[in-house]
Amino acid sequence: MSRNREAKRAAIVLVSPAMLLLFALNIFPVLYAVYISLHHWSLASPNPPRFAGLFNYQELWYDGRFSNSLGVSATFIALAVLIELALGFGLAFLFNRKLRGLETLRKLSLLPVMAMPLVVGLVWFYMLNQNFGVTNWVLSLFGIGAQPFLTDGTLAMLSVVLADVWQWTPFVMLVIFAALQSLPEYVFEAARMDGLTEREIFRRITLPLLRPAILVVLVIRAIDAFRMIELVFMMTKGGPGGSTEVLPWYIYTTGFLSLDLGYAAAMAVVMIVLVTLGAQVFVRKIADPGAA
Amino acid sequence: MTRRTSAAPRGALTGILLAGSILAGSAASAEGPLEGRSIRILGIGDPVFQVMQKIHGQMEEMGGGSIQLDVRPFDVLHQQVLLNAQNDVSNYDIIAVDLPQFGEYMPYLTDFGPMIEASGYDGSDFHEVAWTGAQFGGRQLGIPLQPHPEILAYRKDVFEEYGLEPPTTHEALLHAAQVISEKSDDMSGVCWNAARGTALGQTFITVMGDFGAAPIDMEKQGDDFEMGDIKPENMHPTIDTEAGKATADYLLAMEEVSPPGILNMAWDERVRVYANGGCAMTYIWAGRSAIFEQDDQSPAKGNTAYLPHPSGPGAPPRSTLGGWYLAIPANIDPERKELAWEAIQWLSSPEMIELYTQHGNCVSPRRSVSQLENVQAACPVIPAVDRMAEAGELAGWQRPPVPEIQKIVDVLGAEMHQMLSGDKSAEDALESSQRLLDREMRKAGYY
Amino acid sequence: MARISVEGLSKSFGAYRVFEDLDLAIPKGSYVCLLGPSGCGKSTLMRMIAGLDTEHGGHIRFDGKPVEHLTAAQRDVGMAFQNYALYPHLTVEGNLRFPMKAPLQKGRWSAAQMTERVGEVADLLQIRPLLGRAINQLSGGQQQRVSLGRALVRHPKVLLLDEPVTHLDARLRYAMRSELKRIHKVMGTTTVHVTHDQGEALAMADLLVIMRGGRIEQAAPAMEVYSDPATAFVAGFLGAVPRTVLTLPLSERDGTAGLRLGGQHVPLPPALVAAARQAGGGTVTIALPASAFAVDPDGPVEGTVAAHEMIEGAQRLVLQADGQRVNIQRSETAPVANGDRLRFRVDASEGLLFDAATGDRLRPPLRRAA
Amino acid sequence: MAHVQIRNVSKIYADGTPAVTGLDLDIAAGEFLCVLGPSGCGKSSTLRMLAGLEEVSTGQILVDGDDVVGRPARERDIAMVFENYALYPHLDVFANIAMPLVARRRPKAEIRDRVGRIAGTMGITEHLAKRPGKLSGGQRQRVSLARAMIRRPKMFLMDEPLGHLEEYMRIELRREIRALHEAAGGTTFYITHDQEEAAAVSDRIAVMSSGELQQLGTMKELIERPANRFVAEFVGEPPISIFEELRATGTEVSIGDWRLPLPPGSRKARPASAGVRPAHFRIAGSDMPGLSAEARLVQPMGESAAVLCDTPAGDATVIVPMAAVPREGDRFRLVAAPEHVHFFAASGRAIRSGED
Repeated sequence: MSRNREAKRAAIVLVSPAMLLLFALNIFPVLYAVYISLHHWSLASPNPPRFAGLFNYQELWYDGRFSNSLGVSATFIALAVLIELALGFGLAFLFNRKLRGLETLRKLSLLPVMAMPLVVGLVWFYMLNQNFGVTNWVLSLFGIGAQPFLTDGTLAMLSVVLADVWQWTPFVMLVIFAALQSLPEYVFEAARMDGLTEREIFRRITLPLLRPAILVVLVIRAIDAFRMIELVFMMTKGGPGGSTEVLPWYIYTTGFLSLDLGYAAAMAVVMIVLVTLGAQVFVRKIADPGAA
Repeated sequence: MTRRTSAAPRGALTGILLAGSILAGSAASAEGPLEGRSIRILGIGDPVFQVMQKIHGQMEEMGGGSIQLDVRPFDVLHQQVLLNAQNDVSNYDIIAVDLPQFGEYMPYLTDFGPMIEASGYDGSDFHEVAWTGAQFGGRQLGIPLQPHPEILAYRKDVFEEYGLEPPTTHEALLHAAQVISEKSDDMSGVCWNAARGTALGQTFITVMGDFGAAPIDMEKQGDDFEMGDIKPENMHPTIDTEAGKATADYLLAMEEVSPPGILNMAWDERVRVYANGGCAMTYIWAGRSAIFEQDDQSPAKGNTAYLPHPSGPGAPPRSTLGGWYLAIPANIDPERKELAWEAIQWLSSPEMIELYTQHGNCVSPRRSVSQLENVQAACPVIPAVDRMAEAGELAGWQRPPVPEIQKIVDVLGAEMHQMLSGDKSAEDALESSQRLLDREMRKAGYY
Repeated sequence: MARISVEGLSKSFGAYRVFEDLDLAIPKGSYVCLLGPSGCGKSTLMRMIAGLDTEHGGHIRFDGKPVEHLTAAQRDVGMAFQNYALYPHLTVEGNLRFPMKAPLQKGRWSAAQMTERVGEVADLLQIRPLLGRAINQLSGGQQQRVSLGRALVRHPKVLLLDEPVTHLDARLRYAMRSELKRIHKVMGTTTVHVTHDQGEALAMADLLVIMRGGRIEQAAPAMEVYSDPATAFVAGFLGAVPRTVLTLPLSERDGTAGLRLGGQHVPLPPALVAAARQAGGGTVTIALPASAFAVDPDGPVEGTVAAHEMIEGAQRLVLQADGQRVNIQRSETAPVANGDRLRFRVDASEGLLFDAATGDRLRPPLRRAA
Repeated sequence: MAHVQIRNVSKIYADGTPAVTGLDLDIAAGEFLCVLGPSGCGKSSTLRMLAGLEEVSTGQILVDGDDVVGRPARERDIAMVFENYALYPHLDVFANIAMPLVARRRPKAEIRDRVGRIAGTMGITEHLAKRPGKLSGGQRQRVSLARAMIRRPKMFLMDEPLGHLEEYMRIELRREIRALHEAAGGTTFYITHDQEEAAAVSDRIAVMSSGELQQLGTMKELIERPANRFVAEFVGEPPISIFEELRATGTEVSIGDWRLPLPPGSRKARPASAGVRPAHFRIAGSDMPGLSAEARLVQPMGESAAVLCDTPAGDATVIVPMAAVPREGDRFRLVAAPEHVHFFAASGRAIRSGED
């Protein structure tokens, strides 16, 4: 019995550094962001920070640029994640066939994931650039005129989505592929014996069994896409107009260029809240597979 | 088309500016101004510091000590300087300051006055406007390193071909641009900073200067404005004004005669498109002209003439002066102050300025250097800028040295881009810029 | 070699109590089988003896010394796992050497001694030709031997075997059982063997421990457990054709005490009558061997065939009678089908009586002691 | 109910490993056929070829005269029970059982009705709303059986359905499987490695080894007239005692110090080994003719015990009633009636009288 108590004490001793670290690295910065967001705090201003209450949050309510950036972020997440999921799914099924050569192809397909997002953004910026871009040159070979990939509102959004899709589809593919590989073969055999057609097997067996993996990849990708800033930074700076100004980029310009820390922090806090809420919904779905 | 794409890799290389790099090395000898000591510099990814990175080894040998050069992108540098100012003792001996930033940094910088006096330093070799640009409240806060104006570069050969006059006014520029856009297959009229954010924001302010107006309500002083003493009541934004409207209209007019993708074009890219023959004119920070002047492949090399910013109706030509100064943080370790001063004297010495021009930095703040033959050969822009300086065509008030300057730039950069993208009318963009900035100034407590 | 005593052992997983106040004494050098249906706690008990699970109440002693504070490694126990748990990246020899290289063994074995000991164990288990092989090149039986060798190699005080022959086919299982007993005779190591195969337990155990629901139903020499079960559960658990266990009301007819089955009176032999009298509540549980029942068209009781099968020339029948299941074996192979109604005779003379409520054995009172 | 004929079927895997070689097997309509064999003997491959889960390399599989080779599983009208249950983990028990009917687009009401009935039969009604993960092994296999039984397929395939269950559960379920087979009247192909189970459920047993059929017959035939040494050794518990060193002299053969007349069939093939089942040995006094033996290990089995003995011819096992169990170390002789001594040629084939 004393062993029990000892073990518990040992556990506390062993866990506390990790908890402290967690607090220092995770919780403290968030609390600090909340603290800053409650102040008029501009590095550019000679005035010292002063308490502002919820002023910064009220401002958000009237800030058209903020609501625009929320909408842009939502569009970006929806487009990027859905396309990545669809493509990743297809690729995973393709690679799941045991065909010669596919293994190498699958490994190669992972390269984009390893690239730095900033570099990806740069590469796509130059590929789609109207003056230097290879894309328009290729199009011209087919007699298609130059397209304003980065300077037309819709095209610019699609271009950024394209770069994100290019980089992250392999990751989605990998997760789905791993999940597919770990599905028990015998369940599919049982389904064949039960008389299901291949399409029914996909709909009734494969898809539901992949659900946890799909949800996980959705959460990871959605949160990641929400935080995406590099592609916009390299490719459009949020333009044209504000059509690719995602929330993180607005936060960045506010915090790092205009140095209005209080206001940027308020936006960041809103963003943390949105991410946390969104993740909660998903986590619950994962934890309770019954809620189909 | 194919010729243009060939420039992509080079563009890509210079594009990776964001990642800061730190260079440090050991001194090869203890002879030279550094006398075996180590100097810590916080710089910017602009040509002059890029040159320093390029010839770092050579410089350490010349300096006789080690040079720790910390090169940051603009916004990171900005933040870094402000954060460093909060420290008890500065982490840097020397920092790079952009001309419009002096207003913001004023409290954090050391006055060079006493040091200049004690060492008998002679600043008269520097251009008057460059030297005095760093004077605030009777204090000399920086030593010019790379002060240069945003000017207009144009292709002499092309203008001759189409029988066009040098574009000294907006009207002339638009006309020439239109002619060239129409007559030439591959060449557009004019390249400029229309990319969203800082690039476009600064363009708006400098173009507004072409109409003799500043973005905030400063005191007039002849054709120019009083910058040394900006009071809170001067902080009212003056965007939604006649000058603002004229500016917006001019930007919209320019958009028509610009190369494709203009809405995403900024800084280096405009110069590169010009260098490749993609446009006949470009707005350019003078120092960047090395991009084509020192490139044997460029059709613009040797065929370029320089003019101050073309002016709007009823205003004299005024090119916006900007660029980088060396300054000493106020919180420097007192024991290192002398070293910092000696290093700055060395870094801004005629020999070093000359050296920079030979490696891709076409700026000379010193008359003596400007007159050197090899300097003029490598950088034809230098004598041109010198002439503008003599003619009093350079000014810094377009970007007033107030802490909120970046906010002004940011708001304009976002709003005007909406206008250029067709999302908003000029009136709406001006109105909302005015409103947002007014709110900003109130928030900051000026009025 | 060690004597193991388990005293007042209790264990819960959350709200679920595995044991409460469990006592067991394992003599030095004995071969003990823990037998019971899954969930009876046999594996948990073994893991506690091994020191793999130390969160429990009560005491475990080796040779009288408490071992609760000792880790699995410190207890000097060798264990062979059901799934072999061999190190797939090592050869057979590497697996056998591994326990001797463990930190606690440091300095005890010189390189030469290790080689010698590996050789001895390999000879004992007849796996010397396999020493250089990789684990995945071995058959199940061979892996089993290596696993056993690894458990034995450092002369542990106690050898723990978790279902050691379960995965083998009949022939190998028989060979391995004999082998295990031979090794036990040679080594004399106190051995605890967990199994759910009652044939195996019966064949191998010096001391057979029957467990159910976290309780020890009986711990005694194997044949004693078989022939003299202490509880109704044990009575119906062991044997190729397990005893039929019926809970029946007591009845009286013509002055003889008996039980009622299917409306019929089954007389009890005099030896059991006294025992039956101790039962309260008028019902009693009786366990009867298959030989107690015989299919007879004139038999008093009728039952419905619930299952039938042919094994080794004998027909085994399960009859549903009076809501209870009766196991019958007969050598004639008259065809039957489920649902057929058959009459049978009952002879209670070899019956064993148990308390209907507690399942405890009811024995005739010893007059002298009374 | 279908008559299934396996005609010269072989299965060779892509890497060249043969799994089944030239298999001929006739399964009568309504028959319960067990395949018994060690792992890797080809029994699972055979079952999977029947199911249509694996391709047939060569040969034919006729179901009521139709060659079904090449037809997908779902067109073969076969139900299967897997060793690992193969339940759909994401569906509840009801949906699991209903799946074969759902696949055939039966009306909802009919599905509800039939699932309800089969669940009642299998005693799992109370678990219908649970997921398989919440059930014990026995319950899961009941669900799996219910799923197979919910329709009347031409054939039931069962791949070690009780392999993962505990002994008492195995006994209970094997009886139910047999009862269900009788009630459903299907043809059942059942794989197991447990011979008692095979004996208990099947009509006939096919013993396979190395991809080939060794013998087909009832358990009694396998025990009493094994076709070869493999069958003799594989079937029977405790296993048959095999003696490898025989000395034949004239019309006699010696197993250790035990002299026996040579079997009549040995004119064609000389016996290379002999075997006696433990149940067929008797213990005799040491002055009697027989194999001298010393009891080494007594393994009680309840009413009797298996006694492992050392003999001059190697190990031998004898089954002795508990009352007459010798003590370890006792010496005696082992004897068996000549008809209970099985002789095998060097090829392993059994040598029998009447085969000359």
